[in-house]
Amino acid sequence: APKKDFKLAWTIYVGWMPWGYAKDAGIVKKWADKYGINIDVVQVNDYAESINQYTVGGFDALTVTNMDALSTPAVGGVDTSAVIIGDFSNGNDAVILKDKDKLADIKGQKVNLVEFSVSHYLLARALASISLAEKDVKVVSTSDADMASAWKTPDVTSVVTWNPIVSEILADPKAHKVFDSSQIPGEIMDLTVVNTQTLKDNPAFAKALAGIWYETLALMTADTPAGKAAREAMGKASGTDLAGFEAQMAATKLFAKPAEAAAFARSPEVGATMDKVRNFLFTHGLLGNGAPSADVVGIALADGKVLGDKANVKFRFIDTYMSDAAAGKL
Amino acid sequence: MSLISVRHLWKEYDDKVVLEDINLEIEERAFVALVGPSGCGKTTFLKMLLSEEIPTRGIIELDGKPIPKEPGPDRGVVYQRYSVFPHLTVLGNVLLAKDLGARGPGTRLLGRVFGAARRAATEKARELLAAVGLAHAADKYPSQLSGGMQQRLALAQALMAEPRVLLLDEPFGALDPGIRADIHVLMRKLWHERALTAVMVTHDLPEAFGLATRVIAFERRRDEPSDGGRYGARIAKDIGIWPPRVAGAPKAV
Amino acid sequence: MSLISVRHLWKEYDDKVVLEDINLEIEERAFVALVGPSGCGKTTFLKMLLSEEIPTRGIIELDGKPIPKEPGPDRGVVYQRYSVFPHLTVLGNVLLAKDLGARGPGTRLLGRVFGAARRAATEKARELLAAVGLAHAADKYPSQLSGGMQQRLALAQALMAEPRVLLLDEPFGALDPGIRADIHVLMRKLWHERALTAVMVTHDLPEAFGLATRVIAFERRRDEPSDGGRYGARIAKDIGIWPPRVAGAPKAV
Amino acid sequence: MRLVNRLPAPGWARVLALLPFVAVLVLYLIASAMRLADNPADKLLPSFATIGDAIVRMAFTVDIRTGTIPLWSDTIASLGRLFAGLGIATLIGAVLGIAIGVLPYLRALLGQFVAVVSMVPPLAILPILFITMGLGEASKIALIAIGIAPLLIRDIALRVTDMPPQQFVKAQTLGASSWTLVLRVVLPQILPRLIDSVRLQIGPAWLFLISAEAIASESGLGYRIFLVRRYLAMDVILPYVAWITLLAFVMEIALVALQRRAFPWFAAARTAQ
Amino acid sequence: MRLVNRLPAPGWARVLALLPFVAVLVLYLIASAMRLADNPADKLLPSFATIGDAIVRMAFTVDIRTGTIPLWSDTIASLGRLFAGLGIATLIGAVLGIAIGVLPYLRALLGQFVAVVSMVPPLAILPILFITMGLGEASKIALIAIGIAPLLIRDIALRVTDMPPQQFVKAQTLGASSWTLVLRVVLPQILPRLIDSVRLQIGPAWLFLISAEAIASESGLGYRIFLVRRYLAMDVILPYVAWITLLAFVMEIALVALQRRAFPWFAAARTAQ
Ligand SMILES: Nc1ncnc2c1ncn2[C@@H]1O[C@H](COP(=O)(O)OP(=O)(O)OP(=O)(O)O)[C@@H](O)[C@H]1O
Ligand SMILES: Nc1ncnc2c1ncn2[C@@H]1O[C@H](COP(=O)(O)OP(=O)(O)OP(=O)(O)O)[C@@H](O)[C@H]1O
Ligand SMILES: [Mg+2]
Ligand SMILES: [Mg+2]
Repeated sequence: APKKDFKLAWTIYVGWMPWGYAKDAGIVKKWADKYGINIDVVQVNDYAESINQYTVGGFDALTVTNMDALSTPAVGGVDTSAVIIGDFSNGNDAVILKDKDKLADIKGQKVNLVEFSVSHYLLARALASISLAEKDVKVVSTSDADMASAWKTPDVTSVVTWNPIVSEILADPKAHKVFDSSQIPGEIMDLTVVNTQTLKDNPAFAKALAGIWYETLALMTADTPAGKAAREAMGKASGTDLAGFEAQMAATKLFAKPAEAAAFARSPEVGATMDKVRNFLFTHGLLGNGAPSADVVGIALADGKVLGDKANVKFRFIDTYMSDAAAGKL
Repeated sequence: MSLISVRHLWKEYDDKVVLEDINLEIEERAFVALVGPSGCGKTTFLKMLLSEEIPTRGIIELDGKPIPKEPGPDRGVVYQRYSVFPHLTVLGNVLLAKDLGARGPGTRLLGRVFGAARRAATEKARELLAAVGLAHAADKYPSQLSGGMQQRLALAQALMAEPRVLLLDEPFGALDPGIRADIHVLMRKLWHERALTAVMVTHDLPEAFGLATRVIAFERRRDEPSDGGRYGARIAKDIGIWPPRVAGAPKAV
Repeated sequence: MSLISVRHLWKEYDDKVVLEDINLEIEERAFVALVGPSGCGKTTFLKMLLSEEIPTRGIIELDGKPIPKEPGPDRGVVYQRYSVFPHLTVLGNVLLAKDLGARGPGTRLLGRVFGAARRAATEKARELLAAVGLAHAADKYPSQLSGGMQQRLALAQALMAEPRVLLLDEPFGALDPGIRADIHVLMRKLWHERALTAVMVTHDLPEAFGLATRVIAFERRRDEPSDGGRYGARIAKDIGIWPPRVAGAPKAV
Repeated sequence: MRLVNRLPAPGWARVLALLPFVAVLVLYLIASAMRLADNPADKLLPSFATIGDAIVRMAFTVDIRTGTIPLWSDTIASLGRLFAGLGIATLIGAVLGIAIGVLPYLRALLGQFVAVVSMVPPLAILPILFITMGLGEASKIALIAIGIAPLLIRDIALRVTDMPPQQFVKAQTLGASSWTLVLRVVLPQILPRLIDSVRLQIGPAWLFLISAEAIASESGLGYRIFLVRRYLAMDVILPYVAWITLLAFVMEIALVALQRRAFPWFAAARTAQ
Repeated sequence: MRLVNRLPAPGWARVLALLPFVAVLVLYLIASAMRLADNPADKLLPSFATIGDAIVRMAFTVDIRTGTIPLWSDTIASLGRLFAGLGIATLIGAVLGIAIGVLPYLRALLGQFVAVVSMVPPLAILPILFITMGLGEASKIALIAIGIAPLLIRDIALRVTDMPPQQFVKAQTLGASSWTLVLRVVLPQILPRLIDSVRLQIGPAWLFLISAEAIASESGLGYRIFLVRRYLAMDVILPYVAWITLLAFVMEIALVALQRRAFPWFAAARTAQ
């Protein structure tokens, strides 16, 4: 149903920091006023909790990766549309070994990572690249908040994690990055998604989101004192400083221009990636109890094609609002 | 007509008979001392007079009517311990009888009398404290009093509620002999001065004979372990003190 | 030479004088009763004899030597409460004196005698229990005993350690009069039969005169609130019982 | 009759005791049915059928990847850690608590320190724990022990100093040394009280266990709950929570029974005081 | 002399009490120096200078982004939640605990239920809580209240039923109704005991607060610790932990003082029993 008040949940991660900055800088209010709505931008510390809250209806929009959007809201019957593809990880996620510098050395090791997260997916892709399988290593579930201290313990010899923890760990001379997301470009996407029903009833909400996003991105990528100040504020808010934040940005392929993002959304790579992702989820039992195949949940792509069950589409890539932003129609 | 009449009273716990066919008439202004060996059911009997326990069979009447089903201000009690409230001062303990017993709507909601009623109650409480010799200790807490002073306080508190019957369960059992003698004098004085009917359980025969108008002894007819509790206690003796003590005629003080 | 001699003993707490210049000689096999008003320092005096408290000034000698700095098996004690251990059976409580007091290396490590020593100790303990009339209750816990039985047990336990001096602090203060009379008989018998020197605090004058060979009264010379504790108690009376009671000559039993 | 004097009949009392449990179930069923009508794939309040499926999957089906039944292997892993942690804490609590309670010098030395340490939030110092103990079982057990031991020490020390001083003097007049005094008089009287104290710490122990398992683990009840929380599998979380509650409740009952059996004198002695 | 009889002199006792604190500091300094010699950029055990810098940054420097001093705004946010949660739990504990203790019908109805509920690990039901209460202040306060209230209810109910039954009868013979009995006899005697119970729950309350702030918050002591944990910023974490410990310790001392002031009769009545 049409409504006036909307809530977006975001978590601290380099690709999503613009939301917090946009709120503080008044950009959110500016665009919300323009469309005559209210947007509450809420920071949630715990990423998994933010997804759960969105899934049960506590939020209308969410920052999430492509994989988690499929595994939780979509599988949970909440039809979800990716209105903004903010970036893809281009080195931000990495497999790190201690005292070893070849990926092949990972065989037989215990690997600490957040189980069933994009790190897990990255590990699967890394292993596949050297023709190993998951059974060749032993996965130990470890909370992201404690990964940095876990690394310092002698019995942890390999981890898969994301930034800023990656740079934290790589500061240790014993740490060697042996695989990272730049080797699977475009597969780990950082999205801003909206509940499809809400979107249908209130397209203005998505327009406002796109407006906010691209104004903020233009600001933060600009090589101006204002841009630097924005980056510094975001760095501080995520617990680091300007240099740390810029290092993280360097490992992220930000789509600063809406046209770029829209083009990426329409590209066939998205379909290929989502096929890998859904098969990964299916083999780990994350597509629902007793799912007969990876086809149970349908994924609609921006070009209209559907992966899986056409009658049960719960996850949609759309380029509408990114294209609108590119065309200046917001 | 007697004030309390007990007819064919039995009390059993599970299949253990404690009291067996007790019959008893207690006149107004009597002072009955209840004696008997430990465990014979004296406390149990008092509890039934207090409506703390329910008789298994038989009838207890107060003033010709069946006694109420629960304790009330018509019957006061003094125990050997735990009779006074540790969180209230001496004066507060005595005032409590008015705070709880008065019948105004505000009082029933807040459990406290106010204004003129409070001043009147305080005056009466101070009189009572003077009567039991605690005037100087009005602002102390019970834990600051000796055992004898605590029992005097319990007496004053019970009397403040002006009960028709005062029940006492070994009220002076924990006191030292010297203090006990003092409090006996007080007890006699109070009984003479106030419209009181008293039933007192005691282990101490001199105390019983020294205070009461009538001494009643409970005893189990047969009390061998092989009985397995099939026989309860009955009234074994019922002795009127001679020469009779008469309430309000304080010859004996 | 006397067994205990107390010379110019003072005890002060902060600036409050409790005992003032106490001088006392106690012969072997004496039975001293200590009486006096509440708070005059009787317990404090006993605590010093027990080395639980240290005198502020003055000397206490046992057998001509200064008393040890801490309690030991040479001096036994029975309190009004808390004398027996709730976690041990009656027999266990009495045996404990041997378990703790025996001197073998294993015993000192485990606090328990074994084998033949244990059998001998058990036999002696049962004799003592029989002497205090608790033979039938050997396997009960103290909480299952009445107050009088607990005090008998405390006596048996203290005697098991064969102390030279037995100190008693109102040991029968909490008992009912009837039970008290029984235990007085027992006390007299034990004192006659065993090599005991006893010092007993009591509130009860008949008890003091009924049991002791000598009654000592403490009293504060001046005891007005305005003194502010500047004066302590002294020995006000020291009465030998006449005709003298002699230990081991049980005429009076 | 006054409300305070009204007693329910024994049979009726049993019915009353069941009522709130039934009420919770009914409330759940209604709320669940409402959400499922809205969205049949709703994950928050799954139907009993879905929960039943999850129970069969977790408690009665061998997981092909690990070759074990998840619920049982989780339970064994968690209980092992819990008992180890509680056991170590109990041992430390008894030994140090008694020592502090009995020895004035040790009390002066450690009394204040333990009081302050017992206020340190253990979860906040986890990183230090990891570095010193590693990420394995040791650190999980240590978290439980560190979280609980200071409270047990304080509690036991307090209970020792609460013992009647007469008992200490009495034991010495029977010939006790400091050691035999502790062994024969203090320890046996403290043990049943120790059970009470440990009982109160069962809840916190589970809390620390779950937190530790959430941080780094390969098995355990807390591990599973936090793992499946990532995709909101309430059909697994709810039975796991119920199971933990049941386990904790059984532990509590077992400790009460142990206390009554092993220390028959205790209940009477406590009320006698 | 036996060890149990040896008392330290008062002055010496104060020195002894300081010793363990000094020992911890010295140990830290040594360990820190060793690690820093190995790797000057080590973050686990920062030097005192580094910690001092962090303290200046967090406690005495206004953050330009938010315009507040982080330590103070965190402390105010956390204490607000803590007091609200503890306050609600105390209220519920007192009201329900007394009601269950006093009314036999309510005891039959809720006694068992509260016992079971008090065993539910609150952290495991966090997701449900966040979903019903949202992510705002309410859910953090609720977690504290839910974690603590069942224990308080049980404790208070137990203490009410432990009151001598004579007092209940006595009050009725003075004319008390059920209501005035509670108001004038039960409540005033339970309040000082309630303070004791609440005191024991300060530790758990901080635990719940920190856990809740770690999951959903934008300020608070737990939030900050969680935020900087990813960077292993022990120079911030350690002062924060010390600060939390100090706050908890002060709360404990304040409650003890409150009990002594407000209920002068209580200490004597407790030992008199
Ligand atoms: N609630 C109860 N359930 C079962 N038996 C009880 C109960 N209350 C009392 N009894 C038993 O009833 C008998 C009488 O007890 P009561 O307390 O009335 O004796 P008493 O004469 O007051 O003894 P004492 O002089 O020791 O106070 C005792 O044998 C006691 O064990
Ligand atoms: N540890 C202490 N510190 C300060 N004053 C004390 C201490 N112990 C006892 N007193 C005081 O010493 C005085 C004597 O106390 P004590 O217990 O020896 O008296 P008592 O004669 O045994 O009295 P009662 O007959 O009541 O047992 C009392 O005024 C008491 O307040
Ligand atoms: Mg009785
Ligand atoms: Mg004394």
